[in-house]
Order: sequence, then structure tokens, then C-alpha cells
Amino acid sequence: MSGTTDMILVNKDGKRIDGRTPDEHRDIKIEAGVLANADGSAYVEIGKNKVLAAVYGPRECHPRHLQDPTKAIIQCKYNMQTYSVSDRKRPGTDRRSVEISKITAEALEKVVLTELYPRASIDVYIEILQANAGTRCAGLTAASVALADAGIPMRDIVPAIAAGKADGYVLLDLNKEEDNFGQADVPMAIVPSTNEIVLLQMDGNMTREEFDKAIEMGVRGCHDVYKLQKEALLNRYSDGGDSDE
Amino acid sequence: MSGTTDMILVNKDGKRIDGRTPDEHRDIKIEAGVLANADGSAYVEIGKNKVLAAVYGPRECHPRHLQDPTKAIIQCKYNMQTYSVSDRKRPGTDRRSVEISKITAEALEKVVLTELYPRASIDVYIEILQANAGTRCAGLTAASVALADAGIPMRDIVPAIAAGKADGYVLLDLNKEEDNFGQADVPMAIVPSTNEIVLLQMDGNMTREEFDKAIEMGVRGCHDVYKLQKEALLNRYSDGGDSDE
Amino acid sequence: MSGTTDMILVNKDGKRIDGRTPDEHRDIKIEAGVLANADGSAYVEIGKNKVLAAVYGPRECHPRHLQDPTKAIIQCKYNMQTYSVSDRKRPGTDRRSVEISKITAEALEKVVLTELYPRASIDVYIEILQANAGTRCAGLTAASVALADAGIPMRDIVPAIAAGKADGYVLLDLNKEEDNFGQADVPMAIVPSTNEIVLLQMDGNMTREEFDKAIEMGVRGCHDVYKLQKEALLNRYSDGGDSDE
Amino acid sequence: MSKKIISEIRRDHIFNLLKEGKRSDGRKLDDFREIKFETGIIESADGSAVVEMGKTKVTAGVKIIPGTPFGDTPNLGVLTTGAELIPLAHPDFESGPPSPESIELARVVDRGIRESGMVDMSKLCIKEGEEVWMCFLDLYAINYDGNLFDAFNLASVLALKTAIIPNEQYGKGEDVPLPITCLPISVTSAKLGSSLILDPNFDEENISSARLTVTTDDDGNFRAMQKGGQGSITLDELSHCLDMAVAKGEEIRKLIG
Amino acid sequence: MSKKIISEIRRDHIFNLLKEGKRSDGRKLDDFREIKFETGIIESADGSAVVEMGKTKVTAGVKIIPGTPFGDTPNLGVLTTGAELIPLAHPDFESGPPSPESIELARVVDRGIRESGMVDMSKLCIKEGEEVWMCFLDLYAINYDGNLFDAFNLASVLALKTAIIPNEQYGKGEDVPLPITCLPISVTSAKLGSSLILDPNFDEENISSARLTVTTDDDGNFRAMQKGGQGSITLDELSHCLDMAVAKGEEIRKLIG
Amino acid sequence: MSKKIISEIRRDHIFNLLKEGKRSDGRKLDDFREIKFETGIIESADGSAVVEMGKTKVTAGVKIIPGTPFGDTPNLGVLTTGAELIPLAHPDFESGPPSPESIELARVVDRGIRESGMVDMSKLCIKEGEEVWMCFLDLYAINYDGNLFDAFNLASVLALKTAIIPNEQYGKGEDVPLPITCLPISVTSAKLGSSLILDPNFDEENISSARLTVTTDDDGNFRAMQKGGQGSITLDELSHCLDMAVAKGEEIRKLIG
Repeated sequence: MSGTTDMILVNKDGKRIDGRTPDEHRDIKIEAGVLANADGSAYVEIGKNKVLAAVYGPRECHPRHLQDPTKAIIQCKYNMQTYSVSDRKRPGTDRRSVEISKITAEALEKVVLTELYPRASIDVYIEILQANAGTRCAGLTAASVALADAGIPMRDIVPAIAAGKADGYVLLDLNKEEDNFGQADVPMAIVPSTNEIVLLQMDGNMTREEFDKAIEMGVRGCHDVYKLQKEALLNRYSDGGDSDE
Repeated sequence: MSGTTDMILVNKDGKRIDGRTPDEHRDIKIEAGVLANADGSAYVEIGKNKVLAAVYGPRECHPRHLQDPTKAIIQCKYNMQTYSVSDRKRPGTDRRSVEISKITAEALEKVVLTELYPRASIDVYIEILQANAGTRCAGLTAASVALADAGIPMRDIVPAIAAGKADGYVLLDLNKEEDNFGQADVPMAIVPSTNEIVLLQMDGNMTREEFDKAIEMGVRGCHDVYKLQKEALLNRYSDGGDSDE
Repeated sequence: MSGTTDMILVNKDGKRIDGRTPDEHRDIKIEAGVLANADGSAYVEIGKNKVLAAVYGPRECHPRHLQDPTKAIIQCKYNMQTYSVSDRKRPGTDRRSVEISKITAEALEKVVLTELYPRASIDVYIEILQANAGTRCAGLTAASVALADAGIPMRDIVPAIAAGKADGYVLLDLNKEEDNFGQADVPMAIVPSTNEIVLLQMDGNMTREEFDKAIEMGVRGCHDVYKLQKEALLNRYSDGGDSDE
Repeated sequence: MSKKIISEIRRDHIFNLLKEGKRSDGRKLDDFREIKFETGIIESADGSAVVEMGKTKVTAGVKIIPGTPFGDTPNLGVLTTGAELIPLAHPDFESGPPSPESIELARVVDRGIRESGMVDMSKLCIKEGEEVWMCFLDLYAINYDGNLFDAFNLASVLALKTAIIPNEQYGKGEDVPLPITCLPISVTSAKLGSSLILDPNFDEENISSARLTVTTDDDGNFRAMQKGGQGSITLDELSHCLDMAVAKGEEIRKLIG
Repeated sequence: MSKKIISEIRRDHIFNLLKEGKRSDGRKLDDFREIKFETGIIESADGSAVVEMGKTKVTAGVKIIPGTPFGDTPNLGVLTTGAELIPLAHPDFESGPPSPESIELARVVDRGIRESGMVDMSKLCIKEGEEVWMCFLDLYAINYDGNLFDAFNLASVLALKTAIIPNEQYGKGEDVPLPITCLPISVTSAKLGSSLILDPNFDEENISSARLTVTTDDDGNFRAMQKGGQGSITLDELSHCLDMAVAKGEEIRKLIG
Repeated sequence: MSKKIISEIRRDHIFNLLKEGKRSDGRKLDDFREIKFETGIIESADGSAVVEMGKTKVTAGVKIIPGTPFGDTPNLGVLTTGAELIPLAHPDFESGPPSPESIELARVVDRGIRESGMVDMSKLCIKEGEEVWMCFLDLYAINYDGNLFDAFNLASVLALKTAIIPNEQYGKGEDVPLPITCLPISVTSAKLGSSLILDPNFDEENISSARLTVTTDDDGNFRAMQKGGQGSITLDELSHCLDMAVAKGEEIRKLIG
């Protein structure tokens, strides 16, 4: 967020460097049921982000001391592949991944009927194949579809998207340049049926007015993502989704 | 110990750079019962050393394979905080900490009635907030008070102090400069009621005569520390020590 | 293998730099029962390689989740000591050691009657005291003798040796220079009674013809090693091998 | 922090009081516990502070050391933040590598400081591309009774605010204060049932469904936020949290100003 | 990969079919499953490929970065190969440090590429003794249904074959293709009872007693081999594996050529 | 080393003999077991030794490598000591990161060598502040039957005493012996009941309540000490240990001199 640049990120006509309007998200592609072994899976592209999510479970919980006798626990592992970013990432878990894994699992807890599976674990794996600003939202969006694809009972599906600020404008779904040289980033995820927020982070600099606008934009963006999530799941079932099992 | 310097550590009048006589320890402050959560705790200052100790237990022993069916085990963790020394210490356990933790636990075993708590663990945590030569003795001194504060039955309280040698003189309780540029360091701890030694290390260069003198000085120093330990515990109970539980 | 050199590794008369003919192995010394604590042990020298192997077991299998209810598992740990090579090796397990440990354990599985000891573990430790090309073969050769020395029922003893290629010649048992500057290395191990292959690796560049010749040479070399393994075990028992228990 | 157990009775008691707008320790919903602090407590650190919020007690220390800048910011100093939930502070804390909880704490505190520009990193350049000052900010929980986010944030701000660049120690002239531009203050709301409270203690934290930490700068603008917990917050609740964070942030800023 | 369980019935079925020279998925003993591949799938990588062999799916990516050469090879580039058996790919795969299986996979693939001289390392020197190109080849199992050795090898070869040295990014002139001299292809035989089959799927792999991976170069010469598994192979079986590796290697090389 | 089990009968036997001033293997209280040693056993090391004390057997090796000095000692060489209790040596030893026992062993041995000034570190400077010789001393237990402290110390002293600085290998002239000033010898007393014995074997070590390792230099002065174990030692016992350490130290020094 703290980068500075001479680059004009939003021009006089309110157009962004990739031609989008401020409240327009990047192209989004969602596909459900893309992996044969996983109980559920999804592939998501948001702009140049490419993300795979897989769900295994409900299954026996390891390590056992994490078992909850009243409900299933959701364990999430977000992982950036080494070549997904411009500087090679070292393999293995870093602090950023740990944080994202934690808040992603927490966001999913709200909608999964974990109480149906005491002592079990529902394991969510998110692999970032290519990163271009917005991977945590793309990952959560994919994970949510993968959970539904796994047939795990859910109250709703969770869509996620970021709003933010660049060149002084509040914008939806920042791309890499806007993220690097902008002034704020607000990744968020909601429960669409109630607009409750299940994931929210913010960093940068925003007035209350700007932030309110970002949230409004983000909620609308989430609903757009939600529509595409549902379409992906519909396609999955109409295509005879269990073909590769 | 192997440092060399032109600095005069003991002057013609037998005074040390901080004004002490050879057999004088630094100012010592001991306070018992300083932490709300711990079963027992103590804060110790010896010169510029600042040390916290906490005791949890007797409680269930983890990892379980360490359980002893005949008695409680004492597990000690000595930790230097990153900013306690002039060069920042990297967080996490290093080899020096492992050694000090081991000999500290062994020194405490002698006085704690571990046989009363088969299979249990008594966990001792020593945090070095500020280090200035003598942290292992300050830590053990604090741990001993914390054990008593926790109400754990003990045969006696263990005081610890170092003797040493600098500028050719045998000295009590070396400060940082004496430790860096001196010729020997002899940290020790005793059971005051019997003068038995429960911790003893030595490094440097000492004749038998010098060493005997150091031990004699150290034993006396330990008794001084012991007096302050008992006062701290008395204060704790007369102050209505359980106020912060 | 990819090294290049002006050094003549095989001269016009077909002699190698250490005076050997192409199909001649280095001096080999094998001694069984060299360690007092281990259930079985062996010391092997092949040229300048010096290798110790110890066997503990069959004993309880740790970690328990590796237990096999139908048979014992063989766990092998190959370790290069820090000063065994010209550049000091960092202590601890590296990727090469993990691979060699894995294929060594697999090679031994074929001959050990593991089915006699369900749920148990047979632990094989190989320590490389000095390395000079060929340590994995020396290690497996030693481990095999240590297993026999431990009295563990076996179908046969496994000998190992490498064939290879240098200066265009197919050679038996490459030394350090031939390994560094040669064109191929083929470590192998067999069950002597049937000539079945239980370990085989190859790297470098070989035609089918060369490779066939290398295998032929290697099989013969293995039989030579086998003879020395049996002699070592005979010596062990005729010397009253249990003297140091 | 994995297994937080609190008795049913205590839980019911807290919830019953909350229905009447009260808390078990007598506080109002938007009250913090008494805040005590002291700076300069550790002479071996270049800046340090201890903060107490009720029985929660934490320390922060800063070591400032010359080092190599990152390739993409050759003229900027470096800030590194670590948080340790040492077992001395609570029976649930364990030795070992940093837990996800401690990593989240360190990263959220770091974000508030970094994004607010509290420390003027451009003034920490010694020689562009070669040498800059590196600030190592380390946080320790000493006694844990809830709301480590705000306690760690406050201790960090106090330690940095009073920190000295040790020029003398490295033969670089006179010691000077670390260049500070503003005081980012985090205020954490916890959601218990349908109530929002500030500065949750251990028991309240354990039975809360969601958490929102909001860090504001001197102008009351937002610099960092982090929602946590397995529950959700509504848009109205979010708005209330923001209001409280601005108001209470200003109050705390005055307290330490 | 430790506990590979397959029902007795399925096991017997596979063995019964093998006695008649058939496989449970209709393949002949020396058939590979259908191979699909695509290159350039990851723009952030300097070379990338995805390979499917039946339901086994893997990706490979190469990052090419300037770095310091090893002391004993001052004028040669560096190749580093890693393989990750991520838990997304199979219920038996676990998070954590590399397993012996993943280490063996990476090392065998690496050996084939290195020993064949596929990448001309002497052309990766930027300044002798100071700077060379370092190729980081990373492999991920995406869906595991047997024969990762050959799938990883093929994906690696495809990713390297299509990789670009990013001269521009580092101000070193124009981008050029990574210098490739040949296409090392590995062919893995599995021994089930007395049958030798190619490209084993998960079930076949689980009940196989031994495995032989043979990597050949463009001339059909041998560049790397690795026997695995707790069983043995006879000299006749070895000969047959070599024949198949040469024949099938040539076929696959044509497929991707 | 955590669970050392020895039968009640064996224990009683040892204690009964001690009451008569005897030991189960016929030694007197202050006898060492037979010491055998050999140096130069590992050609790939720059110095090496194997030491046997009864059935306890250890090896030591030194590698001497040019490296960068520490900032605060720019003209001194560096000594690093590691000890490995490899599982080959005893059924109680486990693979993995160094145990507290192995760390203590390495540190006590290191202290004796370092504090005695055995190796003249000032002669290991190649170029002040830039390059010095670094001595990596690595110790391995080969067969463990008690008293690793003294066995490791003796093997270390022998390996260093016979070590060569490999000038030739690094193009720095002729090889020369490592500069040695004295021979620090450690002597370990174990306390069993009220008896003090030297060179305890495995059984004796297991039932001892305390341990004192005392390292003396050529003049019989003290250079390092370490008390271990959960018991205590009286001031009289301390005095006796010191007497024995000086006397036996001299004896051993002569043996290897």
C-alpha cells in the first residue's frame, strides 16, 4: 500500500489502467469439480489470479487433540506455489500464509453446518497457481465452491472480493498495480443471504466516507461473485459432475 | 572470560568499578507473586539484571512420555528476550538456553518434594527481560521463590549467585565488565540449610586456592540472597498476597 | 558425473590410476560384531571408504503409526559424518541421505523375514566415517552383515557394489576420481542366490551395450563382496563373537 | 489458545448481564479496563514499554540496528514485528514455534504501525541501497487476560514513540529519537450474542463470536482492520465498531500523548 | 503415501487380469494412459507445463533468477528441483516437510535432466565466478493416480523446453529461450507378480513389488535409472524394462517434440 | 537418555559393593577403565581420534576451514563444537535435533578447550577482520557405556593436538600443525549414595545422584567445571572431586602426552 508512483491509475474519464470502471470487477471464471480425488474442488480465475481449492472431509481429525466433541473443525491451508509470483517464493509456510489460512477458515465456519459432524475435520486446501492481487479473496471464493461441491451442508455460499483505493478513488477489486501503488485495500467476504461480514481486513488510509463506500462496493461485488459461484455449481451438476469419480 | 582490556576492574583500594568491595553483591530486589495467572511467580533484579519467573503446576505432564510414575518432573524453560542484550538476540531457543534450562531444573529437583506428585509436571518459566551478567543465578533465585509462592512443598529455598575473578582478585557477583574482561566465573547455588551445592559451573582460570576462596564467598553470597528470598515471601503473604487471584 | 578433466583415468594398458584392472574392485575389509550395544554391527572399508553399520531390533516400532500388523518394517538411517568428506558436511539429514536411506531399506526388505515380527521395527543405522565414492554400496554391504550378526532370519545376505564408466571404459567400483570425472555410475545390489537386483541406480551416459556390461561386471563384483561378507560372519562366530556382550 | 473452556454458569452470567447492558466486572460496554503504562523500562532496548489493561500485561521492546535495505526500497528503513505468547503468561500458551494466534497478533499490530506511517521510514536511510536502520519490535505477553491486540498495539506505539536511534553505539554521531509522525491506536470490539463490547477480558473473549480490530491515526482515519472469530458482523455492527474505534482511539491517544 | 490400502477383491481382480495379459482399465501391459499436456499456463513462471496421464495431473514451473555459481563450477548455471506432494492432490498426502517419497521423486527427475545435459548449463553463465542463471524447477502433484515419476519428468521437460531466460526483467538484454540440447524421457515399469507394466495407476502402484524408472536421451542412451520398492527384479526383467523404456521414450519424445 | 532403567537387583549389588569401597567391574573408586586411543584415523578430517574407555567408544574429528571472524574478535580464529548421540551408539539414543544432553556435552567440552586456551586462536588469523581459520570439532558417540564427558574431552584434545592447518588445500603455503598450548583434561566424578567414583559406566551413571566434571590445564589449574544431576554435593565432596580431578588429570595427560 505504501508504494508511490507517477503512474496514473484512474484517468480523467474514471477509467482504470485495465479499462475497468471503478465499480467493475475483473473477469471471473469459476469451475466446480475439477479434481478427481478431492471430495470437492473448484478452480477460480479472477483477472490473472489462478487458484485451485480442494476439500477433503468430513474425515477423522488429525492431530487428534484438535478434535471438538460438539462439531467438526475447519482446517485451511493456503499455499502460494513458488512460481506464482514475480520473485520466486520459497517453498513452505510463511507468516502471511498462516494468517490467511486462519481468517479463511474462520470465514467458512459461519456457513458450514459443522455441528453435524462432531469430532471430524473438514480440510480445505487452497493453492495459488498464479498471483496478481486478490488471492485471498479468490481462494476463499474457490474454497466455498469446493465445499458445496463436496456436498457438505452449508447455510450459504461465501463470496469474497476486495475493494480499495487508488489515485484517491474508491475502486472494486484492485489489480496488481492498483494494489502496489494505491492507498488502501479492503478484502472482504459476506454471507449473501444476510450481508453479514465473515472476513474483513483493511490496510492503507481511508476516511470513514471512503471506507463506507468501499464496503458498499464490496458487498455488491460479493453478490456478483456469488452469482458466478452458483452458476459454476449448477454447471457442475448439469454436466453430470460425478463423471470423474 | 577470554577478553582482555586495559580497564582497571579493581583499584588499589580494592574497590570495583561500580564501587563495590570484592565480597559485595550488587543491589538485589526480589518480589514474589507478581503475575496473576501463574500458580507462583517472582521478579528479581540483581544489578541491571531483570528477571521474571513463573511456575505452573503440579499439572498434567506433557509430553506424556516424560511422565515419571514415582514423582513429578520439573521442566524448566529459560528464555532471553530479544531486547535483553546489547546485540538483539534472535527469538527462539538456542544451545546456551537449553543448557541453562537443564541445570536449573536439576538444581531445583533437590529441594522440591516431587515424590508427592507422581506423573505430574512442575513447569518453571524464566524470562530474562534485561541481562547484565549473572542471569542464570538471577533466574534460579527467582524460580525458587516462584515455586514457594506456588505453595509447592519444598525442603528449602535455593539461592544462587556467582563468584569469579577479575584483575587477579576473587570477586563476588561479577558485573558485565568483570564478566567480559575477567579471568573466571563460578555460578553456584546451594541448599542453605546444609550448604550442599546444587548448581556449579566454572570457566576461566583459577588455582585451587582461588577457587576455594570463590566457593567460600559464593556460599556466603547465597546466604545473603536467601535472606532476601525469605523476606520477599514474607512480604507476599503479609501483603495479602492472594489479592490478585 | 558431469565433471571433465585432462586426467587419464585408464591408461593404454587398461590400468586405472590406482593400478586396478577395469573389473577389479578396491581392497575390501569387512568385520562383523564391532559394537557392544547394537544387536548386530559391522565395519566395512572399501578403498578409502570407512563405514559402520548397526542394527537394533526387532523392537517396538516408533513412531507407532508406521507399525505394520503383518510384518516388521525396516527403518534405515544413512548418515555422513561431518568430517567424512573434503568439504565439511553440515550435521543433520539432507535430501541425499533421505534418498539413500529409503533405497537401502527397500533393498534389505527382500531378504529379511520381516513377516516373523509383526508390528516390530528393525532399525538399521549406517554411519559414513570417511567417504571416497561408493558409500551407499559400502553402507548396504555393512548393513547386511550387521543384520546377520544380529541373528535376524534372512533369506540371503545382500552385497552391493557400483559399476561405472570412465575414459570410455566400463569399470568396476569407481574410486573418487573416476566418479568425479567419469561418465557414468551404476550402484547396485543383488540377492546372490538368484542374482535378483534389489538396488539399482544409474546416472551419466551409457549405451545399452555398455550398461549390459556394467551390470555383468557388477553382478560378478557383488559375488566377490558376498564372499567377504560370509567370511566376516564366519570369523565373528569362530572368534567367539559374543565376547563383548 | 486452542481449548478455551469456561463454565456454563459463568457464560450464562456474562450473557445475562449483557442483556441489561452490563459487564461482569462492572464496566460499560464501551469501557476499557484501567490502562497503566510505563516506558523506558528496559535499558538494553532502544525503546521499551510495559502496558497493563486490567490483568492483561504485555511488554514491547525495540532494537534498532544498521542493516541492508530491501532491494525494492533502497532508501527506506525496515520494521519487523514479532509477538510471543510465552507460557509464563497463561496456562494455555505453549513453548515452540509461533502459533497462528501470535502470528496474527504480530501482523495486525505491524500493519497498523506500517500503514499509518507512524515511523518515518524515509528518515531511517543511512546510505541508500547499502545501509538503513532496521527496527526490530518484539512483543511479549506477560499475563494474558484478554485483548492482546490492543495491549500489544499500545505497548508498541509507546516503545517506538520513546525509542532512540543508537547513532553513538555505531559511531554515527549523536543519538536521536526515532522519527515519529503519528500515534496509531487500535480498538478491538468483541461480539457476544448481539452485544458489542470493547476491550474484552479473557472470559468475554472466549465466548465472543467475532472480533473486529480497528486502527485509526491522529485524524481518526482508518489505517488497519482485522475481523477475527468464527462469527459474523452485520453492516450496522460494523458501523458501530468504527464509531467506537474513532472515539476510544482518540481517548487513548490523549492518555499517552 | 505410507498406508496404501486396496481391497483384496480389487487386488485379486488386477492380478487375475494380468495373468491374461490385461489391465483393469483395458490397457495393454506396455500402454501409457492418454497423455495430455499444455505449456505456458503460468505467466508468472519463466516456463510452465501441466501434464495429465489419465487422472494423474501435475504441474511444473521454472523460475530463472540471477545468482552466485558454486565455487567448483564458476561458469555453470544452477538447477534446483523440488517436488511437492500437496494434500490437495490425494487424501494420503500431508502438509509439512518433504517426505522421503517427494525427495526421491525430485532427485530422480533432477538426475535425468542433469545427466542428460538437457539444459546447456555452460550457456547460463553471466559473469564467470560471479553471476549465473539459477533455474528453480518446482513440481506439484495436483491429482495423484499413480506414476508421478513419469508425469513429473514430462512436465519438467516441457516447462524447461518452453522456458525463457528473463534477460529483460534484469536489464540484461532481450529474452531468449533456455538453451535445450535434448529431451530426456523417463519410463517407469512396475512389477506386479511376474508381470511388468508401464505407467502404473494408483491401484497398480500399490500392489506392485518393485519399480524401475529409466530415463533415456534423444539417442536412446541411458541417462538415469532408479529401482524402487521392496521387491526385486531379475536380470531378464531388467532387460525387458530397458527395451520398453527406449521404445516408449521415443514415442513420448515424438509426442511432445 | 531420558528413561534409564536398571534392575533393582543390579542397583543393590552396585551399592552394596560401594559400601565396601568396591565397584562391580573390580575397579577402585578412583580408577578409570582402560583407556585406548588412536589418532589420524580419518584421512578426510584435518585431525581425528578415536577413544575407548572400557566399552564407551567415541570419535572426534576436526575440519579447519577459512571463514569470516566474529565482529568483536577480528583477529581470532573460531572454534565450534558439536556432539552427536547417534542411535547407532545406544538403544536410548534417537535421531533428530540435538538433545539437551548432547548440547550440554558439547558445551562442557568446548568450555574446557576454549577456557584453557588449548588452541592459540590468535595464530589462526589469516587476514584481520576478513579471514580466519575456523575449527569445526565434531564428536560422535559410537558405543555408549557411560562417561561421555571425559571420553569426548579426551578425543577432542587428541584430535586437535594432531590436527593440521590445511594451508596447501587453500593455496596458503605449507601445512602446519594447529598451534596447541596445553592439554585440558576433564575428570568426571559421579556420586552414588555417599560414594564418589570416577569414570562411571552406564549402570553407575544411571543410579548416580550427581555428577561433577572438572577440567584442569597442564598446571593443574581449573579451567571448566559442570555439576549435573538432580542431587547435590557437599563442600567436602567438592574438595575430594577437585583433588581427584587434578591427580587423575595429570595421569591422563601423561598417557596421551
